[in-house]
This record gives sequence, C-alpha cells and structure tokens, in this order.
Amino acid sequence: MSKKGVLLTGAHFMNGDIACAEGAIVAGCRFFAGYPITPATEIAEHLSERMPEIGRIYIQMEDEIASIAAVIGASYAGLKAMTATSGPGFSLMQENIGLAIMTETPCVIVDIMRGGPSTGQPTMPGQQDVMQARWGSHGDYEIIALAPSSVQEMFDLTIDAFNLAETYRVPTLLLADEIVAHMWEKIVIPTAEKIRIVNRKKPNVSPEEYLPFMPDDLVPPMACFGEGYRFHATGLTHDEHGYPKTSSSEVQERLVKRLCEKIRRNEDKIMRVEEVMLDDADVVVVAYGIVARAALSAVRKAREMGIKAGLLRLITLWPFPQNHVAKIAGSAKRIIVPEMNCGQLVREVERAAKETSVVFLSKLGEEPHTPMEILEAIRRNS
Amino acid sequence: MPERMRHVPLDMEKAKRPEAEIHIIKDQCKGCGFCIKFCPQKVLEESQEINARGVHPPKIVDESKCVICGFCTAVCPDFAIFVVEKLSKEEIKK
Amino acid sequence: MVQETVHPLSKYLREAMIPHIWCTGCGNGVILNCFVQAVDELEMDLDKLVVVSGIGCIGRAAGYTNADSFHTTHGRSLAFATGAKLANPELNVVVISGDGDLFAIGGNHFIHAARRNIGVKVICANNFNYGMTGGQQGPTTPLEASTTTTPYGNIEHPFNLVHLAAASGATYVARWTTLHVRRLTQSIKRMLQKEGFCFIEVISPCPEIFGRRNKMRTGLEMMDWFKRASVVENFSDPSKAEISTEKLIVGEFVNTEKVSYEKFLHEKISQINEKRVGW
Amino acid sequence: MVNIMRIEIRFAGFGGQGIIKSGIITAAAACLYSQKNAVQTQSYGPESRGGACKSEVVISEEEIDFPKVVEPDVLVVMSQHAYNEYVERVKQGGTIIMDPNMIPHEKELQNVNVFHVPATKIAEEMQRKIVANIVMLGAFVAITGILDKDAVKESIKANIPKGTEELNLHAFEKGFEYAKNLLKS
Repeated sequence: MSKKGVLLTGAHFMNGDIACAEGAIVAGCRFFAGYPITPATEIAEHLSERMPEIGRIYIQMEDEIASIAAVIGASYAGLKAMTATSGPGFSLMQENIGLAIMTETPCVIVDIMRGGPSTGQPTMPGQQDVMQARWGSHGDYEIIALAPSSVQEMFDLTIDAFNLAETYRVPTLLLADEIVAHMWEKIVIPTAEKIRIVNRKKPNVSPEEYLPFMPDDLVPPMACFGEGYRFHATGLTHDEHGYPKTSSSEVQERLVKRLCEKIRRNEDKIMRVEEVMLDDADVVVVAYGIVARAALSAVRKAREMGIKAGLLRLITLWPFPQNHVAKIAGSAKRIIVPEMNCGQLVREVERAAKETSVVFLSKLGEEPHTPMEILEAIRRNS
Repeated sequence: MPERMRHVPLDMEKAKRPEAEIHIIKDQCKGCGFCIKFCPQKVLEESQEINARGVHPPKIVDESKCVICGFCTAVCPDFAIFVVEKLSKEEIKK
Repeated sequence: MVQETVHPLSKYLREAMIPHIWCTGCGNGVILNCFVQAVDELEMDLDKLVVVSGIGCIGRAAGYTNADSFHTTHGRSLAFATGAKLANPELNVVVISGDGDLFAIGGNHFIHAARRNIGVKVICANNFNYGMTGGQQGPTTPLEASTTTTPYGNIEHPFNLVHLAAASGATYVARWTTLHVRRLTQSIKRMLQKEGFCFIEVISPCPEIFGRRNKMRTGLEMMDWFKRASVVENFSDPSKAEISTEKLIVGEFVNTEKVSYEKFLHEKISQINEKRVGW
Repeated sequence: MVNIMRIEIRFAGFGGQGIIKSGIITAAAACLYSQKNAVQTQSYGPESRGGACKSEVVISEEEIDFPKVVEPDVLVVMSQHAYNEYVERVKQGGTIIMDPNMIPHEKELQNVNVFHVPATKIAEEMQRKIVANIVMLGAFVAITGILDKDAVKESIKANIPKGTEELNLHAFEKGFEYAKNLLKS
C-alpha cells in the first residue's frame, strides 16, 4: 500500500476522478461518505485508500441519502466533508441538499453527470443535471456549482468548491461529466504556498452570547458540536437562535431571503468564466465542461477560416454568470450554445442575451459535439 | 405478610423516617394525571383549581404518606412535579 | 409544601423552547424526563453530548435538550449521527426519534447503523402510529388497529423492533414502557456507558391520535394497559417479545460487547500509518 | 521521432483485454516521459468483461483542446466486433494494427496500411494471455514511431501491478521485435 503525504506536488498523469479526490485532500477534506456509482466510483475508491493513510475518514454508506446525511453530520462535528455521486444518486441526495442549505452546512457534493433520465446511460457522458443542480431540492435557495473542463480543473475546482462552501456556508457542487471524470491527462499539483485554503469562520463570542444563525456579513460564524456552544440546528424555519419558528412569516422571509442574498450579493466574487477571443467576436459559443473543449477547437478553426468567433467558457454555472453573457450579447450577432442535453442552460443564456439570437445545439448519447459540428454551426451563423 | 417478616428492627425507635417535600409547578402541568393515578401511596389528587393551561393540576392530600419513591418526578411528562427529602432545621443550618 | 420553584432537571432543558408541543397524556415528555435524569445521574459532560432527532412528535426532543442538538430530515437521524460520531468519536451522540422515522423511512439506515456497530445510542418512542401527521398507519401499528389510513383495521404485520435491532447487530437492546420509568432510566444509563450501537424501544402512549381510535381515549387508559399487560422477561428471546392487548413483554434482551465501528476505523488508521494518528 | 501536431490513436477490443490500460500507458508515455501533450479518453459498456471497449489517445506537441478522437490516424484493434465497428473510420493513409487470430473476417480496405500482429497467440506462447495488449503495444511503438521505446517502457512500469514488470516488459519486447520483422519483410 502506498504511503503518500497530503500534497503530491509535481506532474502526474491521472484521471479526473482521481484528480478530484486529490483536490479534496489538499483542500482539507477530512471526511468522505459515498455510495458506489458509475462514473464517480473512482473518487470513492481512491479516497478509501488515501484517506486512512493520512489519518482521515472514509466511509461507504448504505445509499446516497445516508452519504449526504453523514457528510452534514461530519461537517457539523467540525470536519470539512465531501460526497461524490452521479445522476441517480444526485436525485436521492436532493432532500438533504435542502437540509444543508437550510442549516448552512459547508460541504462539497461532486456530481459526475451521465446520460439520464433514470438509470439512463451509466457509462456515457451527459450534462443533464444542470437544472437539477439549481432547483433539485424543494423551496427557494441559491447554490454554487462549478463545471470543470479538464483533469487539472477537476483538481483545482474541487479546492475552490471547498473554499466557497466554507466561505458562504453553502453546499457547493462540482458538476462534471463522465468524460472529464474518466479522461486521463497530465496535471500539475503546485506547492503548498501556491494553494489557497479557506477555513470556516468561527464564533468569537462566549457560548452565552452566541446566536448560531445570527449573520455576520450575511454568513453566520459556525460553532461545531463539542465546542461548548450547545446550539440547536434544524431543517425547520428557525430564528437566529436556531429555534423552530414555523408559523412566522417574518422569520421565514428573513431567513430564506438571507440564504439567497448571501450568494446573490457575492456573485461577483463567486462567478468565473474563461473568455477566448471575445473582443471582436461576431459569433460566440457559450459552453462548459467537456463540450467547451470541442467549442474551443471549433472557434480556433473558425478563426483560421477568417470567421470572427469567440468562446465564453462557463466555469461557474450557478450562480449563472448572466452579466458576462449580457456583455457579449451586446457586441456579438449570434450566440451558440452546445449542450449534452435537450436544452437546459441555454434558457439562462437566452434570458441574459435578451435581443441577441441564441442558437441551441443539442447532443445526447455517447459522444460530445465534435469540433466540426460546432464549426458548422458557427459558419452557418456567421 | 409471613410471620418471620413481622420482626421489628431493634433500633426502630431511633430510625428517622425521611420526610418528603413535594414541589408542584402548577402552571407547567398539562393534566395527564399520571402522577395521581400511579402514586403507590396515593399522596396526590386532582385539584379544583384551573391553571394557566386550563387543566386541574394535582394537589397534595397527605404529604406525610410520601415515601420519596420519585415515581411522580420521573413519570411527569412536563417536569411539573418533583419530590425531595425535607431537611430538618439542624440540617438547613448546616 | 413549596408552590413555585425550579425543577432540578430544568438545567438540561432549553428554557426558551419549553413548554413542549406534546399533548396531554403523551409519553414523549416521560421519555425526555428519563433521558435527562440518566444524563444527570451519570454527570455527563453536556458539552460533549449531541442529541439528534428525526421528524415526528418526538423529533422535537433534540431541540428541548440543552446540549448540542440537530433536527434532521425525516428518517435520516441515524445517517447524520453516524457522520457526527465518526468525525468526532469523543462526542456522545444520542438519537431520539420515533418508530415511523427510524423504521419506515429510516429503516435502511437503522439496520446498517446497527450492522456497522457505530457507537450511536438510540431511543425510539414507539406510539404505534404517525402522530404528528394525524395518526396514519406505520411500521409498528398492530394488526387490526384502526388508524386514519386503516379505517377497516390494519392488515400489515408490524415490526418487532427489538428483534430487528438484535438481528441487525445492536450490542444493547431493551424495551420498556413509559410506565417503567426507573427501569427505563437505568437502561438509558447502561446504554450511555456502552461502546457500539445500542437501542431502547419505549412503548409510549399517544391517546389523542392513536388511543382514541383504539378504545384508549386517555394517556391514563394507555398506561393502564402497560400496567396490566407488561411482563418483564430480561434476556428472553427478542423474537418472541410480543406486544398485544393481553401481553406486553419488556426487559433487556441483548447486552454484549463488540468493538465499535469508530474504534475499529481508528485502530485501522493507526495500523496503516502509525506516525500519523493526529486529526 | 516525428514532430507531431495532433495524432489520434484508437485502441479497441472487448473488456478484459487491457484496452483501456493500453491507452493510459501510451498517453502517459507521451506526456510524462516524452514532453508531449496527451490525453486519454475511453468508452466502455456496463460489462466488466466481454463488452465492447475503446480507449482513445490524442498526442500533440501543442495544447490539446478537444480530447476525443474524431478520425484516428492509428487503429489498434483486437476483436472482430471492434474491427467491424471502427475499421472504416480510420483516416485516409492511416494505420491499422490488428490481431488476425481475433479477427477472422477481414475486409478489403483502400488507402490504409494494415499490419497483422498475432498478439494473443504470442501472449499465449508466453503462458500469459493477459499480456496480449502489451505485445500489441510493443508492435504499435515499432510500427508508428510516434513514441520513444524507452518512454513507453517507463510508462508500462508505472502503470502495471508491482511484480509484473519483467513479464510485461518481455511481452512488450516480443511485440516490438515481431513488428520490426514485419517492417523489414
């Protein structure tokens, strides 16, 4: 059995799932609970070996419902925690994602998207969970979802996901697809001083004065079990004490609006996109995940042909970078949105693009769009 | 009772039977009646008064019958009754 | 006699949340009472106590206890508790929940928590139905009992909870009624001092919702049934621990020693890497 | 070594032949041991053994945008089913390296270079059928010249179970030698 340290600085050849697991380790994840599911299983397998060798906890639960519940429990007991799954398991987790939202539990949920609905295509890629990621649990909320396009980003964005989760006390999603997860590529793990780690904000008042859900700049400092604060947390609508106030419209308004506002008012700090050749672009492709790589290839080929094409690659899917889309909509003539689904994020793009026409390219099944297919769409719309 | 158990301890006169002090937090009572019904010494009964929750809390019939078994304390769902041993004047002074 | 005074156990309760929501004659308050009495007698460190509950009437018990507490989604209390206990094994994690929460929607989590032998202590209030949602049939509703969803009588066989817990691997299994307050308190104390997964079922009156449909209109009538029918049969076969109008078998059924999951895991971690045992 | 812009390689066969592993070894050899960029992707069915399986590698001197193979320059194929599926999608002037014993029904093809490497038979002669993919890999390195032999050997060592180095490197050399002889004839 290998005996490695926490940070494996240097160049490696690994797949996206393993890179995600290593990213979690570096981010300070001390608790992983999961349930096997293709194509996310390698994350669990890798962590089942890696976590114990660095004194951390790995547990396989009886299902995905239990996995996310255990993650919330571990987070409240003071540890950074993560789970990883795919579509069917992600569906099962929605109930407790809502609990994590309501109890403001920092945690990371990795969803490696495969073809759905239902068991669908276990070994094939998809981008069909994008709306479920946003609206899967009932009630109103804001959530953060990041979409990696490479193995390197599976590592980097997993660290970012932990940092965002801890900063905003919100479950944060890494929304990847089967190709990025199973793809093997070179990654470079930096040295410790180049990695930014955020830890949760702790209360600096005595237990008598502590109000567990009293926000400090929209996000309440978080005490954990066993620290002497003797606090209560509940999935019910609660006041700043954490006590249920299920009949009060005032408390419901104040709480739920704050849960949304703490993300909305920080959108600029959370949102990230990659802009490629947008300055003079007439046709802009908006894409994410594996499809963004086909789009990049297509945009480059289009430029070689003299077409002014550009790419807006979305790294943050939620909150949706609508200002970035609105900006390109102001200058570009057409926006093309290729997605491995029947039309999900394209509707957000349409909403932000207003007058500018948006062309949707759908593809389902085994393969993502080829660069030629996207190039063809660019040519037709240039 | 069998014959052999009728023997009385020789120091019976000196032994002090602990005296009970029953506390009833009337307004906390929801009137389930558990303490009244299941008191082995029948120390309590339902009172005529109506408390803040609109029920009849228990009242003490004869505190001296209480043997401080603590059943009423443990069986009360509302933490509305408890019994302690009454301290003698000397013990209070200490 | 002193009229207005402070209950000696009130320090274990969150003043702001009392009075509790439970009906007159409900046994949940008795269970909470016995639980905090046990905590008091053991002089447990309240800063290391975590009370977790699920959904249902008894689910509010977590909030009433003046320790760290968490009120989870329906059925997930044990999965949550598993994560908390593993993350910090120094915590005393107690799950207080109901028969519907733990054995219907949470049944799978229950058998796996018991199988794994995670060191979580479970107190289950069994009131034979779903009280909070208005008295529907549940996994412990007796055959032929009337509920709001079995108007012609229940035709589903109920779970025998102590048998299920024992078969799933719990290291401590007991059943009492809310009338057995001292035995229950002793049992809770015993459980709190054990390693591994422990389970106590408490048969609890629900006169307002279950009782009145089944010829026991008050808590007193239900407690009378417990008094009349209860037979203490310690260490008898839990598979034969019947609950019927005539006979209600209570007692301690299992009390064994088995290495807990968290201890096993931490030993494993130490073996794998003796130099790195810090957290 | 040829200087390459973008080369696409497809390994195909059925689950259990080590197809995915061949792709990973090849891509790792390129990017960790040869200073090139490489990416491996895969596609497989739900079966662990016997289902259709392909492993694709893109190697380039430049940054690789699209990681999937569109029109392979090289097809390394080890089953009839995979052969039927992919043989006609090879780039004009491209290369097919096939195991003839696993592919009894061969098609007439125009404008591609076809090499027969009986890797499974060679592996069976070594009493280890499991290393057929590594035999094939040796032949692939010899025939295409895309990768340095030593880099691939390093990559093999890094990607196989400990204790099987000798067996695998031996298999690699067998395949390499067989293909060298093919090229001579």
